[in-house]
Amino acid sequence: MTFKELQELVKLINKSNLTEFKMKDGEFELSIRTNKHQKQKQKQQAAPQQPAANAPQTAPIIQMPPVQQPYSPPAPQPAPAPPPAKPAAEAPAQEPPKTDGNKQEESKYLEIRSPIVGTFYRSSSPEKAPYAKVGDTIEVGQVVCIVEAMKLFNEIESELAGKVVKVMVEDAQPVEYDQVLFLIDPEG
Amino acid sequence: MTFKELQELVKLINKSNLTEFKMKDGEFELSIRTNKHQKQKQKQQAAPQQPAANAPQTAPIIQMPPVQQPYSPPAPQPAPAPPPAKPAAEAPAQEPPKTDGNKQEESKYLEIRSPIVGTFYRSSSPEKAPYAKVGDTIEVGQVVCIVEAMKLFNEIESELAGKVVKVMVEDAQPVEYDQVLFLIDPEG
Amino acid sequence: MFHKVLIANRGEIALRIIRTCREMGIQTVAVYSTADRESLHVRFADEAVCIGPPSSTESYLSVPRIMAAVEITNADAIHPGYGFLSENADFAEVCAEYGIKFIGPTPEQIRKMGDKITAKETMVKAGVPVIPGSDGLVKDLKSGKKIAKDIGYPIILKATAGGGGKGMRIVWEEAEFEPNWDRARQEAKAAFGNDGIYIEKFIEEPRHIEFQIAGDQKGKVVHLSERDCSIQRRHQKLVEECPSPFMTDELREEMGKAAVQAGEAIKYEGVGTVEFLVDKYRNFYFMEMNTRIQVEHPVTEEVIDHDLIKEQIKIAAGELITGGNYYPNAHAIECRINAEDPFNDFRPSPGKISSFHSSKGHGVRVDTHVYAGYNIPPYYDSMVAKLICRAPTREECIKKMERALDEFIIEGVKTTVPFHQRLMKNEHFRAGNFHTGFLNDFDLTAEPKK
Amino acid sequence: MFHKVLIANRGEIALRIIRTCREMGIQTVAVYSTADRESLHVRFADEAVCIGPPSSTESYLSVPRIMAAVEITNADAIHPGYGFLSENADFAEVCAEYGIKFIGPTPEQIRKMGDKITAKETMVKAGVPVIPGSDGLVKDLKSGKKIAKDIGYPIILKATAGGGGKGMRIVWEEAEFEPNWDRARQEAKAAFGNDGIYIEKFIEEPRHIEFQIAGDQKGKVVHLSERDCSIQRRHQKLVEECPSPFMTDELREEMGKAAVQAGEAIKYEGVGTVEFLVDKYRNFYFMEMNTRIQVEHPVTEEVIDHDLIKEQIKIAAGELITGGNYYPNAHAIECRINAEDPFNDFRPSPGKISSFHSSKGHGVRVDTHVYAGYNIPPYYDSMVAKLICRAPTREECIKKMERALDEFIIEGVKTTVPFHQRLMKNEHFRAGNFHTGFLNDFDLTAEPKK
Repeated sequence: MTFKELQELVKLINKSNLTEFKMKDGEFELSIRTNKHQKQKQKQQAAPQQPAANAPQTAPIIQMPPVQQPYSPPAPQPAPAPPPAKPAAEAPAQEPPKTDGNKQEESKYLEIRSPIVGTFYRSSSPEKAPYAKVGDTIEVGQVVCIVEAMKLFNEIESELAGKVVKVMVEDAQPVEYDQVLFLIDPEG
Repeated sequence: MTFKELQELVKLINKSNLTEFKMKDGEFELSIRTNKHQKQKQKQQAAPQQPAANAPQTAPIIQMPPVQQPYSPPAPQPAPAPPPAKPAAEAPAQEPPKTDGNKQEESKYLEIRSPIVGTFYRSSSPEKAPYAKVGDTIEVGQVVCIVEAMKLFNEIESELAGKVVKVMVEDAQPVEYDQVLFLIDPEG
Repeated sequence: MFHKVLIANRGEIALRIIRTCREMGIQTVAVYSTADRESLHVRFADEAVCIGPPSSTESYLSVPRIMAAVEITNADAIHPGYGFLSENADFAEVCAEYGIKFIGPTPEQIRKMGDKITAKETMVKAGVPVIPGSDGLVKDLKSGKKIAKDIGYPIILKATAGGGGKGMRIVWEEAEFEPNWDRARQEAKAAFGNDGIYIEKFIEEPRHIEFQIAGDQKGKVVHLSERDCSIQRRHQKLVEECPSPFMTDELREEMGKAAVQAGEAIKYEGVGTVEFLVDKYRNFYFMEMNTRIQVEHPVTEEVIDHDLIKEQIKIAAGELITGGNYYPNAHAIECRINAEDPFNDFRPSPGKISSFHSSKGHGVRVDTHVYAGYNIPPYYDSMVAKLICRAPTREECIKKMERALDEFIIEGVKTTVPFHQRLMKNEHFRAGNFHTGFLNDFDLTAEPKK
Repeated sequence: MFHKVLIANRGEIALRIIRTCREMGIQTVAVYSTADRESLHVRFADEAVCIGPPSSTESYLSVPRIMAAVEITNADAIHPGYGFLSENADFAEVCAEYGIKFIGPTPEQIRKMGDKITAKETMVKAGVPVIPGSDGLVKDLKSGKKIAKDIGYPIILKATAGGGGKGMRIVWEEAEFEPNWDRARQEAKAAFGNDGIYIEKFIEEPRHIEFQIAGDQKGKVVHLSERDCSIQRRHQKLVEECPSPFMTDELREEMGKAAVQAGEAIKYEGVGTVEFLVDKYRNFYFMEMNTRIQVEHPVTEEVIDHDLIKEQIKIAAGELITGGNYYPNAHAIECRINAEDPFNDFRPSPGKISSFHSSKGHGVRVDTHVYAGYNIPPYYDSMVAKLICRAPTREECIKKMERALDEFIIEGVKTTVPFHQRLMKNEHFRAGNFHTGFLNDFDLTAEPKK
């Protein structure tokens, strides 16, 4: 396995809902464990739900699915082993309707969003402590994470002050533009 | 197993509801554990199949105009001198939405409708008096008009009794199936 | 050329005809039942006349009602489409009486091909191969054996009163004739109270391959090559393509010649289709002739680059055919998208289409009368769209069809889209290795192979 | 072949590319700005990454953002579409540095054709005719007269600082040279404070006729015939067709040869377009080369029956061109449907599409990313669909286009559909009698002639 492959594998697993993944190359061993808590899975998919989806009714020719945001694992590919009853093109439409539940709960919080596309890192290196963790109070201009793109490690500074309520993205996960990274309680 | 195969396997398992998957290549070992909560699984599969149910507002691809009924003179033809901003195909769409005003006013009246397609005649010949005119009281079975089709003069008998309130079609004009010919006041 | 054409049909074919008429500068009249008020053919025609209630017999099949619509609109020709009155000789006759051009063959031609026995006799005379068989019922065992020997094994014994496979027995060699003969008669007697039996050649691995022909009013007939319609379910075509993956240049020449002979034999006027069964040895036999435009005509249009409806109208208006035969210059496949549930025995699924998006792009054509918000009425056939793809090669065409099927979105009703998606992935289909019995073995519910 | 292609574009071309990739079994990544969340290219791609806010400079034109999307999705190639970064040599260079295949020519080739002066020099060397003119600014009256005489009248005097027609004067014969020269200089001085003047041959009744070419990585170049794009409004193409109604077989040979020479001169890799001006005497002159796929490429696809995006991807993957030149075997016309109000100076009309129905049927293709309910954002270009018709002859193709335009329904925004409807009825257009100045005289508000 090349490094790039390994990298991709790691990203893939990271993006996934697997709780465990083991592998052995000599005589090949593999052991995968998935997340049992279905609820969490749904939540994770639902959270990213965009305000756009609130835009009440565009009754489109196509029922537009809430667009995949933040970046989520590719829909089932047609090329390798396509589940024919659910082609990639239709896949989004078949996702269960996402609720705005989380959104409402969290609506009193402010969001720090990613200003660029790249890979999200909570700390400057694996040994270091995260820039910001739940419970921390942050100030305007404080670095809260790094988003790496094209080998540049961009320090993301908070434009708001408050207490970190939630970290919305896992470490080393890819993020899109405008994706919510942190929830901040301005009164915290 | 190639990398691609492995990648696919990971995706597959991730999408699935397996809680555990083990494998060994040397002498091939395999162990799979499935999700115990069958209910959840069903739910997840079922929901996507009927997105329509959740979507109350499906606006049609084409906003269907009220269909031209009763039979009306042909829309502007494209052939002879087509008003290009209003081609025949779009013409109906641009008609003002027909209000049900008349309908409401006349709703206490009953309708005699044409049972066939043809040409409507109020009398058996031009010199003769009309079978039925406004103010006449008609009985069930009474001939109220003629609809001519294929040289056959079909006498149309009323299936209701009452006073003629309105004649809806001009003499010698074509009528469609189901087109309203007379309005009848059953209490008249 | 005609001034105004009334289309005595509904659905996609009515819309299809309207399109061509508009391109030819001919005015159009749509007729419709009360169930079809919101159909696109009503909207896109220059005029539309409601002719009756939903029941076909009181609307699209009612000659007086349709003729009355012709009268009040002053149409000078009628296009019957397919189905409904399209092969009704009496209707064609009424049209002639009223001085209205029926766009199609003469009543006599319709009758000649409408009756299977007459059609077969005509073909034999014209030198077109037909399925060999006994001349009517077989007298007894001995004459049966002789007939079977003359025809050549395998043969099939069929009950004259039969149907649904009952009383049908395939005999592979002479030694098996007697026991099968006895059992076929017993079965027929038991099932139908009639033990009359006739014999036919048994066609091994039959393919349904038909030839599109066109003939003008002076008796010139040409063919426009074949369509392979072997993908059928209970004799309903589901997929058609051209060229046939089973075709060879030689076979096309032979079959095309036979198809032209069939047309010439009755001085056929209009566009029509000569249907053949082709066995695994590439012997071909006349089955029947359809004296009208067919559902699957776009397959031919896409590979020869001509509009068949236009040709049909031109022929009806008296134009003569100047060219020769036409040969495919691309590959085209048509998938019929029906409102049926392929996972429930193709049960019809009428109802309201909640969302609709038709596939688009290079080499993709969708013929349909539906749209989002349209209500598929339960009164007529379940076809909601024809998805036609065209590409330089069959392989590319299949890939394009896969893409187009993935892109085709129709919600609110079940459709045969998933069936076609699986079919396109089937290795036998991809290899062009199929015959009319193919779907009997094709397990739809299984995961498709890669 | 590539494993995964990222499409660095939006709208119909992104969707167009996704379709071909799917047919080729290549995975796709769409990138999008927050204004395009609901665009179909986002929906139909296998993966989609939001890369920035609506502003193009921070999204579709941002190299770092697009490269970051490549990184997180592991795409191995980028298709730039047209516009945006498609002719950006620096972007192509960054792709190369990152080991990502840029589907298009090399940075060097882009640069060579991107700079007009270098391009013209290269063409002169390659023996491709260019518009004759002075070598830079004209010194004085005397040398101006000499240059004009050498080039041959009519000539045009242009202010080096000019634009918008100011300081431009056409001179038809030598006797008129001096007064025009004086006035041109005065005007230029007054308007731009710079009286530098250069001379060019004046092209009478110029037609914009371009040749599609394709070159492989070994330097083999072929042409795929022409497209006539003379129907323009302020240098914006509105209608394109193939064959050009002005074309002759001889001229096609000559121009095709020149186009291939142009490509060979820079060993052009990929698909590209060599644009020429053709005067009323059928002299042709190189204008510029577009080193990318063009908006109007479907016109060529329809007449040569090949998928140009597929060819483009195959070439980028290193496949070699085996065939020769391609010639049209049908007639195709494309109308660009823009969200603009043709009755109000083509003012853009962004907003929500309330209802949408695309034309369908034999020989009709619609490439579009919009649908009912789609909101046309005001940030990008106004093209909402390309309507392409194909028929055996130009006359039939125009009639088909008329029908297809009548059938095209888009409500909620103004579009150029009525413009095209009138154009199709214009007798000069129908006669093929038009040049790039045609729309200056074409009165849209007048009732069209029959």
